[in-house]
Amino acid sequence: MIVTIRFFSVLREAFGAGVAEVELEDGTTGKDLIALLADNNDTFASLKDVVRLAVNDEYVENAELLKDGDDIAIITPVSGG
Amino acid sequence: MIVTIRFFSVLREAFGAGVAEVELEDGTTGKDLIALLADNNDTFASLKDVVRLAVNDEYVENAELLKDGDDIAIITPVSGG
Amino acid sequence: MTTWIDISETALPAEQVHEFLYASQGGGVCVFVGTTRRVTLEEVTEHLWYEAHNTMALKEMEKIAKRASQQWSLLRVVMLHRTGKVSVGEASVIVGAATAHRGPAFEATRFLIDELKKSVQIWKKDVSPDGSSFWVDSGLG
Amino acid sequence: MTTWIDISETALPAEQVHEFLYASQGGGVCVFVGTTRRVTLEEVTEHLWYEAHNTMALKEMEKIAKRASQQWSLLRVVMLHRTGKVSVGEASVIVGAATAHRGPAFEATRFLIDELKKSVQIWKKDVSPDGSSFWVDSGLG
Repeated sequence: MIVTIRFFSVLREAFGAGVAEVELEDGTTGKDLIALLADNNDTFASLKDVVRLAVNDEYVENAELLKDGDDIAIITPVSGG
Repeated sequence: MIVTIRFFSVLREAFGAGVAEVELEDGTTGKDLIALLADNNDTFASLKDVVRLAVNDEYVENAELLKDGDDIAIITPVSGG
Repeated sequence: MTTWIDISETALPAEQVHEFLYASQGGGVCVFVGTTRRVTLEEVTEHLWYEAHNTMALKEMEKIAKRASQQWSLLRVVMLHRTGKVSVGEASVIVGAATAHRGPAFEATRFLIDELKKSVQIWKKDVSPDGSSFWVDSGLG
Repeated sequence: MTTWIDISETALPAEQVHEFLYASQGGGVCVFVGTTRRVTLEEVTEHLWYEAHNTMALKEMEKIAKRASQQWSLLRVVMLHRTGKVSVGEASVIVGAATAHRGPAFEATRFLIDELKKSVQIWKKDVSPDGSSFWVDSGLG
Protein backbone atom coordinates (compact mmCIF):
# COMPACT_ATOMS: atom_id res chain seq x y z
CA MET A 1 0.00 0.00 0.00
CA ILE A 2 1.01 3.60 -0.58
CA VAL A 3 0.60 6.27 2.09
CA THR A 4 1.44 9.95 2.25
CA ILE A 5 3.53 11.09 5.20
CA ARG A 6 3.72 14.73 6.28
CA PHE A 7 6.60 16.09 8.32
CA PHE A 8 6.74 19.46 10.10
CA SER A 9 9.35 21.59 11.83
CA VAL A 10 12.27 19.52 13.14
CA LEU A 11 11.22 16.42 11.22
CA ARG A 12 10.61 18.28 7.97
CA GLU A 13 14.17 19.54 8.17
CA ALA A 14 15.54 16.16 9.26
CA PHE A 15 13.89 14.34 6.36
CA GLY A 16 14.55 17.19 3.94
CA ALA A 17 10.92 17.23 2.81
CA GLY A 18 7.49 18.10 4.09
CA VAL A 19 5.65 15.35 2.22
CA ALA A 20 6.68 11.87 1.19
CA GLU A 21 4.89 9.03 -0.57
CA VAL A 22 5.92 5.75 1.02
CA GLU A 23 5.18 2.15 0.15
CA LEU A 24 4.36 0.05 3.21
CA GLU A 25 3.53 -3.61 3.67
CA ASP A 26 -0.12 -4.39 4.29
CA GLY A 27 -0.72 -4.80 8.02
CA THR A 28 1.63 -1.99 9.01
CA THR A 29 0.45 -0.22 12.18
CA GLY A 30 1.24 3.27 13.39
CA LYS A 31 3.71 1.74 15.80
CA ASP A 32 5.42 -0.15 12.97
CA LEU A 33 5.70 3.06 10.94
CA ILE A 34 7.27 4.89 13.87
CA ALA A 35 9.81 2.09 14.29
CA LEU A 36 10.57 2.15 10.56
CA LEU A 37 11.12 5.91 10.51
CA ALA A 38 13.24 5.75 13.67
CA ASP A 39 15.49 3.15 12.02
CA ASN A 40 16.04 5.48 9.09
CA ASN A 41 16.54 8.81 10.80
CA ASP A 42 18.37 9.73 14.00
CA THR A 43 16.29 12.84 14.67
CA PHE A 44 13.12 10.82 14.37
CA ALA A 45 14.63 8.17 16.64
CA SER A 46 15.13 10.70 19.40
CA LEU A 47 11.52 11.92 19.04
CA LYS A 48 9.86 8.53 18.62
CA ASP A 49 8.38 8.49 22.12
CA VAL A 50 6.78 11.93 21.81
CA VAL A 51 5.41 11.96 18.26
CA ARG A 52 1.71 11.39 17.59
CA LEU A 53 0.25 10.18 14.35
CA ALA A 54 -2.76 11.73 12.69
CA VAL A 55 -4.50 10.04 9.78
CA ASN A 56 -6.59 12.26 7.54
CA ASP A 57 -6.32 15.07 10.13
CA GLU A 58 -7.43 13.01 13.15
CA TYR A 59 -5.10 11.64 15.79
CA VAL A 60 -4.98 7.84 15.87
CA GLU A 61 -3.67 5.30 18.38
CA ASN A 62 -0.31 3.82 17.46
CA ALA A 63 -1.87 0.34 17.40
CA GLU A 64 -4.13 1.33 14.54
CA LEU A 65 -3.65 -0.38 11.17
CA LEU A 66 -2.70 1.97 8.36
CA LYS A 67 -4.55 1.75 5.04
CA ASP A 68 -3.71 2.42 1.44
CA GLY A 69 -4.15 6.10 0.64
CA ASP A 70 -3.85 7.28 4.25
CA ASP A 71 -2.58 10.81 4.68
CA ILE A 72 -0.42 10.53 7.78
CA ALA A 73 0.86 13.58 9.68
CA ILE A 74 3.67 13.11 12.16
CA ILE A 75 2.99 15.58 14.96
CA THR A 76 5.91 16.52 17.21
CA PRO A 77 5.42 18.61 20.38
CA VAL A 78 3.78 21.88 19.29
CA SER A 79 5.07 25.36 20.04
CA GLY A 80 2.67 27.85 18.51
CA GLY A 81 1.54 31.09 20.04
CA MET B 1 -13.45 84.05 51.07
CA ILE B 2 -14.35 82.95 47.56
CA VAL B 3 -14.00 79.34 46.41
CA THR B 4 -14.76 77.52 43.18
CA ILE B 5 -16.95 74.44 43.42
CA ARG B 6 -17.10 71.82 40.65
CA PHE B 7 -20.04 69.45 40.26
CA PHE B 8 -20.19 66.36 38.06
CA SER B 9 -22.82 63.91 36.83
CA VAL B 10 -25.85 63.77 39.15
CA LEU B 11 -24.78 66.87 41.07
CA ARG B 12 -23.99 68.89 37.98
CA GLU B 13 -27.52 68.24 36.80
CA ALA B 14 -29.02 68.84 40.25
CA PHE B 15 -27.29 72.21 40.62
CA GLY B 16 -27.75 73.09 36.96
CA ALA B 17 -24.09 74.01 36.57
CA GLY B 18 -20.69 72.35 36.51
CA VAL B 19 -18.84 75.20 38.19
CA ALA B 20 -19.92 77.75 40.78
CA GLU B 21 -18.11 80.58 42.57
CA VAL B 22 -19.27 80.68 46.18
CA GLU B 23 -18.58 83.08 49.02
CA LEU B 24 -17.94 81.27 52.31
CA GLU B 25 -17.23 82.52 55.82
CA ASP B 26 -13.64 82.24 56.97
CA GLY B 27 -13.20 79.08 59.03
CA THR B 28 -15.51 76.97 56.88
CA THR B 29 -14.44 73.32 56.77
CA GLY B 30 -15.21 70.68 54.18
CA LYS B 31 -17.82 69.30 56.55
CA ASP B 32 -19.45 72.72 56.87
CA LEU B 33 -19.56 73.07 53.08
CA ILE B 34 -21.22 69.67 52.73
CA ALA B 35 -23.84 70.66 55.30
CA LEU B 36 -24.44 73.95 53.52
CA LEU B 37 -24.89 72.30 50.12
CA ALA B 38 -27.16 69.61 51.62
CA ASP B 39 -29.39 72.34 53.09
CA ASN B 40 -29.76 73.91 49.66
CA ASN B 41 -30.24 70.87 47.44
CA ASP B 42 -32.19 67.63 48.00
CA THR B 43 -30.08 65.55 45.63
CA PHE B 44 -26.95 66.67 47.42
CA ALA B 45 -28.60 65.89 50.75
CA SER B 46 -29.16 62.29 49.73
CA LEU B 47 -25.52 61.96 48.63
CA LYS B 48 -23.91 63.83 51.52
CA ASP B 49 -22.59 60.69 53.21
CA VAL B 50 -20.90 59.37 50.07
CA VAL B 51 -19.38 62.48 48.50
CA ARG B 52 -15.69 63.21 48.86
CA LEU B 53 -14.10 66.62 48.51
CA ALA B 54 -10.99 67.29 46.50
CA VAL B 55 -9.16 70.60 46.76
CA ASN B 56 -6.93 71.52 43.86
CA ASP B 57 -7.24 67.95 42.51
CA GLU B 58 -6.32 66.19 45.76
CA TYR B 59 -8.78 64.52 48.09
CA VAL B 60 -9.00 66.18 51.52
CA GLU B 61 -10.47 65.16 54.86
CA ASN B 62 -13.81 66.75 55.63
CA ALA B 63 -12.35 68.34 58.76
CA GLU B 64 -9.93 70.39 56.67
CA LEU B 65 -10.31 74.18 56.63
CA LEU B 66 -11.08 75.64 53.23
CA LYS B 67 -9.10 78.62 51.98
CA ASP B 68 -9.75 81.57 49.73
CA GLY B 69 -9.19 80.58 46.10
CA ASP B 70 -9.62 76.83 46.69
CA ASP B 71 -10.82 74.85 43.69
CA ILE B 72 -13.14 72.27 45.24
CA ALA B 73 -14.43 69.24 43.34
CA ILE B 74 -17.36 67.30 44.77
CA ILE B 75 -16.75 63.69 43.87
CA THR B 76 -19.73 61.34 43.94
CA PRO B 77 -19.33 57.54 43.53
CA VAL B 78 -17.58 56.98 40.21
CA SER B 79 -18.82 54.77 37.38
CA GLY B 80 -16.29 54.95 34.58
CA GLY B 81 -15.16 52.06 32.41
CA MET C 1 7.78 51.36 31.96
CA THR C 2 6.36 53.60 29.24
CA THR C 3 2.75 54.69 29.66
CA TRP C 4 0.10 56.15 27.38
CA ILE C 5 -2.70 57.59 29.46
CA ASP C 6 -5.37 59.84 28.04
CA ILE C 7 -8.98 60.98 28.13
CA SER C 8 -10.51 62.14 24.87
CA GLU C 9 -13.84 62.78 23.22
CA THR C 10 -12.94 60.92 20.05
CA ALA C 11 -13.11 57.23 19.15
CA LEU C 12 -10.42 55.18 20.89
CA PRO C 13 -7.61 54.14 18.51
CA ALA C 14 -7.35 50.34 18.83
CA GLU C 15 -4.77 50.04 16.06
CA GLN C 16 -2.42 52.55 17.69
CA VAL C 17 -2.87 50.89 21.08
CA HIS C 18 -1.65 47.64 19.55
CA GLU C 19 1.27 49.34 17.82
CA PHE C 20 2.25 51.07 21.05
CA LEU C 21 2.18 47.83 23.03
CA TYR C 22 3.94 45.71 20.37
CA ALA C 23 6.75 48.28 20.28
CA SER C 24 7.79 47.11 23.75
CA GLN C 25 9.37 44.12 21.96
CA GLY C 26 8.07 41.95 24.81
CA GLY C 27 6.26 38.71 24.18
CA GLY C 28 2.79 39.26 25.59
CA VAL C 29 0.19 41.95 25.08
CA CYS C 30 -3.20 41.98 26.77
CA VAL C 31 -5.87 44.54 25.97
CA PHE C 32 -9.25 44.99 27.59
CA VAL C 33 -11.95 47.13 26.02
CA GLY C 34 -15.17 48.22 27.65
CA THR C 35 -17.83 48.72 25.00
CA THR C 36 -21.38 49.98 25.24
CA ARG C 37 -23.59 46.95 25.84
CA ARG C 38 -26.95 46.99 24.08
CA VAL C 39 -28.92 45.11 26.73
CA THR C 40 -28.44 45.17 30.50
CA LEU C 41 -30.92 43.25 32.66
CA GLU C 42 -33.41 43.32 29.77
CA GLU C 43 -33.19 47.11 29.46
CA VAL C 44 -31.98 48.45 26.12
CA THR C 45 -29.27 51.11 26.03
CA GLU C 46 -29.11 53.52 23.10
CA HIS C 47 -25.83 55.06 24.16
CA LEU C 48 -23.75 55.84 27.21
CA TRP C 49 -22.59 59.32 28.04
CA TYR C 50 -19.37 59.80 30.01
CA GLU C 51 -18.21 62.80 31.97
CA ALA C 52 -14.83 63.13 33.70
CA HIS C 53 -13.01 65.37 36.13
CA ASN C 54 -10.18 65.26 33.60
CA THR C 55 -7.26 66.47 35.69
CA MET C 56 -8.05 64.25 38.67
CA ALA C 57 -8.93 61.29 36.47
CA LEU C 58 -5.63 61.48 34.58
CA LYS C 59 -3.67 61.65 37.84
CA GLU C 60 -5.63 58.71 39.21
CA MET C 61 -4.92 56.64 36.11
CA GLU C 62 -1.21 57.46 36.44
CA LYS C 63 -1.33 56.21 40.03
CA ILE C 64 -3.05 52.98 39.01
CA ALA C 65 -0.48 52.36 36.26
CA LYS C 66 2.30 52.96 38.78
CA ARG C 67 0.76 50.58 41.31
CA ALA C 68 0.46 47.95 38.56
CA SER C 69 4.13 48.42 37.70
CA GLN C 70 5.03 47.79 41.32
CA GLN C 71 3.23 44.44 41.27
CA TRP C 72 4.23 43.18 37.83
CA SER C 73 7.17 43.70 35.52
CA LEU C 74 5.49 45.81 32.83
CA LEU C 75 7.11 47.11 29.67
CA ARG C 76 4.27 49.37 28.52
CA VAL C 77 0.87 50.33 29.85
CA VAL C 78 -2.09 51.95 28.11
CA MET C 79 -5.12 53.50 29.80
CA LEU C 80 -7.43 55.47 27.51
CA HIS C 81 -10.95 56.62 28.35
CA ARG C 82 -13.44 58.28 26.08
CA THR C 83 -15.90 60.95 27.25
CA GLY C 84 -19.14 62.22 25.75
CA LYS C 85 -21.44 59.98 23.77
CA VAL C 86 -20.42 56.35 23.24
CA SER C 87 -22.89 54.40 21.11
CA VAL C 88 -23.67 50.69 21.37
CA GLY C 89 -20.71 48.65 20.13
CA GLU C 90 -18.24 51.49 20.55
CA ALA C 91 -15.36 51.53 23.03
CA SER C 92 -15.47 53.72 26.13
CA VAL C 93 -12.25 52.46 27.67
CA ILE C 94 -9.13 50.59 26.56
CA VAL C 95 -6.53 49.40 29.01
CA GLY C 96 -3.64 47.10 28.32
CA ALA C 97 -0.15 45.99 29.16
CA ALA C 98 2.88 44.62 27.38
CA THR C 99 5.07 42.20 29.29
CA ALA C 100 7.72 39.57 28.65
CA HIS C 101 5.30 36.71 29.37
CA ARG C 102 1.56 36.30 29.16
CA GLY C 103 0.60 35.72 32.80
CA PRO C 104 1.50 39.21 34.02
CA ALA C 105 -0.08 40.79 30.91
CA PHE C 106 -3.45 39.29 31.84
CA GLU C 107 -3.13 39.99 35.55
CA ALA C 108 -2.00 43.58 35.16
CA THR C 109 -4.67 44.37 32.57
CA ARG C 110 -7.37 42.97 34.85
CA PHE C 111 -5.97 45.11 37.67
CA LEU C 112 -5.97 48.24 35.47
CA ILE C 113 -9.65 47.95 34.55
CA ASP C 114 -10.80 46.87 38.02
CA GLU C 115 -9.01 49.79 39.68
CA LEU C 116 -10.08 52.25 37.01
CA LYS C 117 -13.71 51.38 37.67
CA LYS C 118 -13.23 51.75 41.42
CA SER C 119 -11.51 55.07 41.65
CA VAL C 120 -11.09 57.08 38.46
CA GLN C 121 -13.22 60.22 38.49
CA ILE C 122 -15.42 59.42 35.54
CA TRP C 123 -19.21 59.07 35.51
CA LYS C 124 -21.54 57.24 33.16
CA LYS C 125 -25.09 57.99 32.15
CA ASP C 126 -27.21 55.32 30.49
CA VAL C 127 -29.55 56.68 27.82
CA SER C 128 -32.33 54.45 26.48
CA PRO C 129 -33.94 54.62 23.02
CA ASP C 130 -36.93 56.56 24.39
CA GLY C 131 -34.59 59.27 25.66
CA SER C 132 -34.92 58.45 29.35
CA SER C 133 -31.64 58.21 31.23
CA PHE C 134 -30.01 57.56 34.57
CA TRP C 135 -26.56 57.97 36.07
CA VAL C 136 -25.13 54.50 36.68
CA ASP C 137 -24.39 53.59 40.32
CA SER C 138 -24.63 57.23 41.29
CA GLY C 139 -25.08 56.61 44.99
CA LEU C 140 -28.70 57.81 44.81
CA GLY C 141 -31.21 55.30 46.20
CA MET D 1 -21.38 32.37 19.46
CA THR D 2 -19.78 33.75 16.30
CA THR D 3 -16.15 32.79 15.67
CA TRP D 4 -13.38 34.11 13.48
CA ILE D 5 -10.62 31.52 13.24
CA ASP D 6 -7.83 31.70 10.70
CA ILE D 7 -4.21 31.01 9.87
CA SER D 8 -2.51 33.36 7.44
CA GLU D 9 0.91 34.45 6.27
CA THR D 10 0.10 38.15 6.44
CA ALA D 11 0.20 40.61 9.35
CA LEU D 12 -2.61 40.05 11.83
CA PRO D 13 -5.35 42.71 11.57
CA ALA D 14 -5.72 44.16 15.09
CA GLU D 15 -8.19 46.83 14.00
CA GLN D 16 -10.54 44.31 12.39
CA VAL D 17 -10.28 42.03 15.42
CA HIS D 18 -11.50 44.89 17.58
CA GLU D 19 -14.32 45.74 15.16
CA PHE D 20 -15.40 42.10 15.04
CA LEU D 21 -15.49 41.81 18.82
CA TYR D 22 -17.17 45.18 19.43
CA ALA D 23 -19.92 44.19 16.98
CA SER D 24 -21.15 41.66 19.55
CA GLN D 25 -22.73 44.64 21.35
CA GLY D 26 -21.60 43.07 24.61
CA GLY D 27 -19.84 45.04 27.29
CA GLY D 28 -16.42 43.44 27.59
CA VAL D 29 -13.73 42.59 25.08
CA CYS D 30 -10.42 40.98 25.95
CA VAL D 31 -7.66 40.46 23.41
CA PHE D 32 -4.34 38.73 23.88
CA VAL D 33 -1.52 39.09 21.39
CA GLY D 34 1.66 37.06 21.30
CA THR D 35 4.45 39.12 19.77
CA THR D 36 8.02 38.27 18.92
CA ARG D 37 10.12 39.06 21.99
CA ARG D 38 13.54 40.52 21.29
CA VAL D 39 15.35 38.98 24.25
CA THR D 40 14.71 35.60 25.90
CA LEU D 41 17.05 34.50 28.69
CA GLU D 42 19.67 36.98 27.42
CA GLU D 43 19.55 35.53 23.91
CA VAL D 44 18.52 37.93 21.15
CA THR D 45 15.90 36.87 18.62
CA GLU D 46 15.92 38.38 15.13
CA HIS D 47 12.63 36.83 14.09
CA LEU D 48 10.45 33.80 14.70
CA TRP D 49 9.36 31.52 11.93
CA TYR D 50 6.07 29.62 12.25
CA GLU D 51 4.90 26.55 10.41
CA ALA D 52 1.48 24.93 10.75
CA HIS D 53 -0.37 21.81 9.77
CA ASN D 54 -3.11 24.16 8.61
CA THR D 55 -6.08 21.82 8.34
CA MET D 56 -5.47 20.16 11.70
CA ALA D 57 -4.60 23.45 13.39
CA LEU D 58 -7.80 25.13 12.21
CA LYS D 59 -9.89 22.20 13.43
CA GLU D 60 -8.07 22.25 16.77
CA MET D 61 -8.72 25.99 17.18
CA GLU D 62 -12.40 25.40 16.43
CA LYS D 63 -12.47 22.76 19.17
CA ILE D 64 -10.81 25.10 21.66
CA ALA D 65 -13.28 27.90 20.87
CA LYS D 66 -16.12 25.45 21.34
CA ARG D 67 -14.77 24.25 24.68
CA ALA D 68 -14.43 27.88 25.79
CA SER D 69 -18.05 28.53 24.82
CA GLN D 70 -19.12 25.60 26.99
CA GLN D 71 -17.41 27.13 30.02
CA TRP D 72 -18.31 30.79 29.56
CA SER D 73 -21.11 32.69 27.93
CA LEU D 74 -19.28 34.08 24.90
CA LEU D 75 -20.71 36.34 22.23
CA ARG D 76 -17.77 36.28 19.84
CA VAL D 77 -14.40 34.56 19.73
CA VAL D 78 -11.32 35.30 17.63
CA MET D 79 -8.33 33.01 17.13
CA LEU D 80 -5.87 34.10 14.45
CA HIS D 81 -2.35 32.75 13.95
CA ARG D 82 0.27 33.95 11.56
CA THR D 83 2.76 31.64 9.82
CA GLY D 84 6.07 32.33 8.15
CA LYS D 85 8.42 35.06 9.34
CA VAL D 86 7.30 37.19 12.31
CA SER D 87 9.82 39.90 13.19
CA VAL D 88 10.48 41.34 16.64
CA GLY D 89 7.53 43.45 17.77
CA GLU D 90 5.11 41.84 15.32
CA ALA D 91 2.14 39.68 16.28
CA SER D 92 2.17 35.93 15.74
CA VAL D 93 -1.15 35.20 17.41
CA ILE D 94 -4.25 37.11 18.43
CA VAL D 95 -7.01 35.54 20.49
CA GLY D 96 -9.92 37.28 22.11
CA ALA D 97 -13.47 37.12 23.32
CA ALA D 98 -16.46 39.42 23.61
CA THR D 99 -18.80 38.86 26.54
CA ALA D 100 -21.48 40.70 28.47
CA HIS D 101 -19.17 41.30 31.46
CA ARG D 102 -15.44 41.56 31.88
CA GLY D 103 -14.65 38.55 34.08
CA PRO D 104 -15.51 35.91 31.49
CA ALA D 105 -13.75 37.92 28.76
CA PHE D 106 -10.45 37.69 30.65
CA GLU D 107 -10.93 34.07 31.69
CA ALA D 108 -11.96 32.83 28.26
CA THR D 109 -9.14 34.71 26.50
CA ARG D 110 -6.60 33.23 28.90
CA PHE D 111 -8.06 29.79 28.21
CA LEU D 112 -7.86 30.33 24.43
CA ILE D 113 -4.16 31.18 24.43
CA ASP D 114 -3.19 28.56 27.01
CA GLU D 115 -4.97 25.80 25.09
CA LEU D 116 -3.71 27.03 21.72
CA LYS D 117 -0.14 26.76 22.97
CA LYS D 118 -0.78 23.27 24.32
CA SER D 119 -2.41 21.58 21.39
CA VAL D 120 -2.64 23.53 18.12
CA GLN D 121 -0.41 22.01 15.43
CA ILE D 122 1.90 24.96 14.91
CA TRP D 123 5.66 25.07 15.38
CA LYS D 124 8.02 27.92 16.05
CA LYS D 125 11.64 28.41 15.09
CA ASP D 126 13.75 31.05 16.80
CA VAL D 127 16.25 32.74 14.48
CA SER D 128 19.01 34.88 15.98
CA PRO D 129 20.76 37.85 14.33
CA ASP D 130 23.76 35.68 13.36
CA GLY D 131 21.44 33.38 11.41
CA SER D 132 21.59 30.46 13.82
CA SER D 133 18.23 28.97 14.74
CA PHE D 134 16.44 26.32 16.76
CA TRP D 135 12.95 24.89 16.93
CA VAL D 136 11.40 25.95 20.25
CA ASP D 137 10.49 23.14 22.68
CA SER D 138 10.78 20.63 19.88
CA GLY D 139 11.08 17.61 22.13
CA LEU D 140 14.73 17.14 21.16
CA GLY D 141 17.11 16.99 24.14
